[in-house]
Amino acid sequence: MADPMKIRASMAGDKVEVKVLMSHEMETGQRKDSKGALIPAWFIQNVTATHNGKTVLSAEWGPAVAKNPFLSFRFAGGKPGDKVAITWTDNHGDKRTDEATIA
Amino acid sequence: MKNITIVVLGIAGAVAVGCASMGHHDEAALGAKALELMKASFHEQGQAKLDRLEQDNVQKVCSEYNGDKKIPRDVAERLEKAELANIKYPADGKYLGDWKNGERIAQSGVGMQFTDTAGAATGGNCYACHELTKSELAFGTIGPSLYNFGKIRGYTSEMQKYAFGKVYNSEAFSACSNMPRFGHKGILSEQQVKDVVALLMDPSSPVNK
Amino acid sequence: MDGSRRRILKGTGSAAVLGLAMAAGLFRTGSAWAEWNKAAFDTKSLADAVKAMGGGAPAESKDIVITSPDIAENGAVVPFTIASKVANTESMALLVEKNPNILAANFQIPQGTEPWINTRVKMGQTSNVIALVKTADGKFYYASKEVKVTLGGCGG
Amino acid sequence: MSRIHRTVIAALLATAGVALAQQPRSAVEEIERYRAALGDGNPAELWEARGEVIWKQKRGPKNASLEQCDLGLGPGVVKGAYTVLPKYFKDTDKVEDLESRLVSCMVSLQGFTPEQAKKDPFGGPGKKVPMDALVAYITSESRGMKMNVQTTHPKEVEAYELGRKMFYFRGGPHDFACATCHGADNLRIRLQDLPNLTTQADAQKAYTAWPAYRVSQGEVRSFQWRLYDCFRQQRFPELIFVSPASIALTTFLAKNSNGGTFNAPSIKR
Repeated sequence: MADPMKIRASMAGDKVEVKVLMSHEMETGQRKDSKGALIPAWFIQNVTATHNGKTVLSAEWGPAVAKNPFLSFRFAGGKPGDKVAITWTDNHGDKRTDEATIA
Repeated sequence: MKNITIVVLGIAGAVAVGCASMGHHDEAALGAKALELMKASFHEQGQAKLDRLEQDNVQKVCSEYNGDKKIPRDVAERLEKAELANIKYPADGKYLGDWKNGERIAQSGVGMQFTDTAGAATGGNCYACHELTKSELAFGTIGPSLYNFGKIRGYTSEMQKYAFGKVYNSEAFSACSNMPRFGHKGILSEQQVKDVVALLMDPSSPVNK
Repeated sequence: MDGSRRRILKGTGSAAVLGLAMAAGLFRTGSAWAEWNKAAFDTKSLADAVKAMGGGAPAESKDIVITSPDIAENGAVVPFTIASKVANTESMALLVEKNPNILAANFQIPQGTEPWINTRVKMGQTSNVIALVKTADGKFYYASKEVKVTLGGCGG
Repeated sequence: MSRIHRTVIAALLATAGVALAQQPRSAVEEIERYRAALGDGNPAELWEARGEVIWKQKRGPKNASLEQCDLGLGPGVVKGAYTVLPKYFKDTDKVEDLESRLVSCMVSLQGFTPEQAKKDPFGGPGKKVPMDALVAYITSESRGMKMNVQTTHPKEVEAYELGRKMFYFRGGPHDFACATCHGADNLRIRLQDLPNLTTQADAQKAYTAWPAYRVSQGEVRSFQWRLYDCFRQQRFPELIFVSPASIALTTFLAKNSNGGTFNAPSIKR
């Protein structure tokens, strides 16, 4: 199973700023191993962020997103103590959801 | 309790004066111990065998003179003379190869690491330490700028020979130089050294533009 | 990050959690979850990418700002912030012109979320980078900047 | 690989053209901006989190956690421990750095054999190892604290002095020593600045920035790895993980950084 994300959610003025680090190889499918064989693509394709159940961001990613991806965004309507949940799905169908409380 | 404190202070005091109080004998003993420790702490991998820890004369002498401890003039002269004697100048008397090859050798840092393929073409990695041409801005500063090397010094055969010797065995001209002995240690072939000399000395080389 | 503020949902692949996520309205529509525009991610040019996203010719806009260093020390990780002041921005994409496939990422920006994204992408070489904005009425706008890629270090 | 990179640098700097030629430091300034932009959101945090879990996890034949491991400030004290390492430990009668101390604790507390504990020193693509994560977690608990390595025990004195000798030891086909690149001020290889590890200011700056997340490798690299890869580039044979020489050299470098504020895991190219 994939490692947990690191999610930081805090108030930035009247908005909530979310910063997420995800643990993922983000293998492009273009690299070769030491024996010259192509390493198959393995990357996060979809990311969804929700605040109190409402989607505040959704993304489609290609393999060009950097390894161990970082993502930051801001949304309105949140307050300290609210929950922000992030879910990613990769091209193998693996999923991971983690949650943070807005500070 | 008091006694213990004094003992500890005694040791700390010895450390504080450390280098200064240590005579040649202490440094030599320490060096021998360090070598023993290193031999137990590395293992051979690929082309890098443990004999790479066996120091030759230059390596031994130059490991001792470091920091503020400058090499005495007589020691330096003896070392330079011995190294000069082992330079093999080209039998055909020609020092200039192809500067374009020389540029490739100057750019490449490949070779001799345990992750490199043994016997594959090696580079000189000149740009890692020297400025050479104006088109390459990613140059290091461990060595002096060699831009306009031939233009400044003159395109004479004596200067060609000097450049060949310097690349072949830098220690023959400047004891304990940081520069590898590319020819003497077999890092570059005679032809490759000639190519690098051409990069420095050929009037059409970008080094001299 | 303060560990106590973070709660980790274990066993996220399980049906129970999936059900929970669905109940929480994580899925906008039945299959929206798995939506991934393969056609767009296969394209090699801005024009083709926009076409695959269902748009016409994009217009250059000064209301889109790309913030990044002009030189990246390593192409494996290049940080970008993209921001849009284009009215009714609905989605924002990041494209790297000289990558094998041009589209790197596309973000849907719902009402209430700032059209502002900070993320990191790979760049195979020095290239133009494009931020592409789609508005609610289906129009496309873009801005671009060049980022140079180096790799320092000892060499060899 | 590196030849391609060289070409890339050459090509881009050539295309960067006249502006760069007139102001060569502007490239360096842009690279500073690049590093600053990566500072917020260091993937090393993922290793730190994983390391904390592994530290508390019951593992090995004795099914025990590492929580009672004495890292130098007493059993179980993680906060600030990295600032006093390497250090002499009575139970092993050795000077140990963080990595070798973790090996000792895996053996004594968890019942692993030394071979098992040392088996996977460094991670790689698709290969996560406990050691990297533990190192990331423990070092992160010294962030913001001052380096304070002591050489009071005779074995600490000896390790420091042997490390100093090794630092100046020239060998291999290229005659390189650590000091070749790290023994004078304001040097660089290509565009990469080289710290002068014989001066306090540079030693502090360099030592307190390891371990680091290397973006070129997508991995957190420990100080043991830093030495391992330096010796590879020195054209030496392969440095053995937590070998006595590696610990002696670390003692020399760590003590030279005393007084510097520890600020790692960091993020580097």
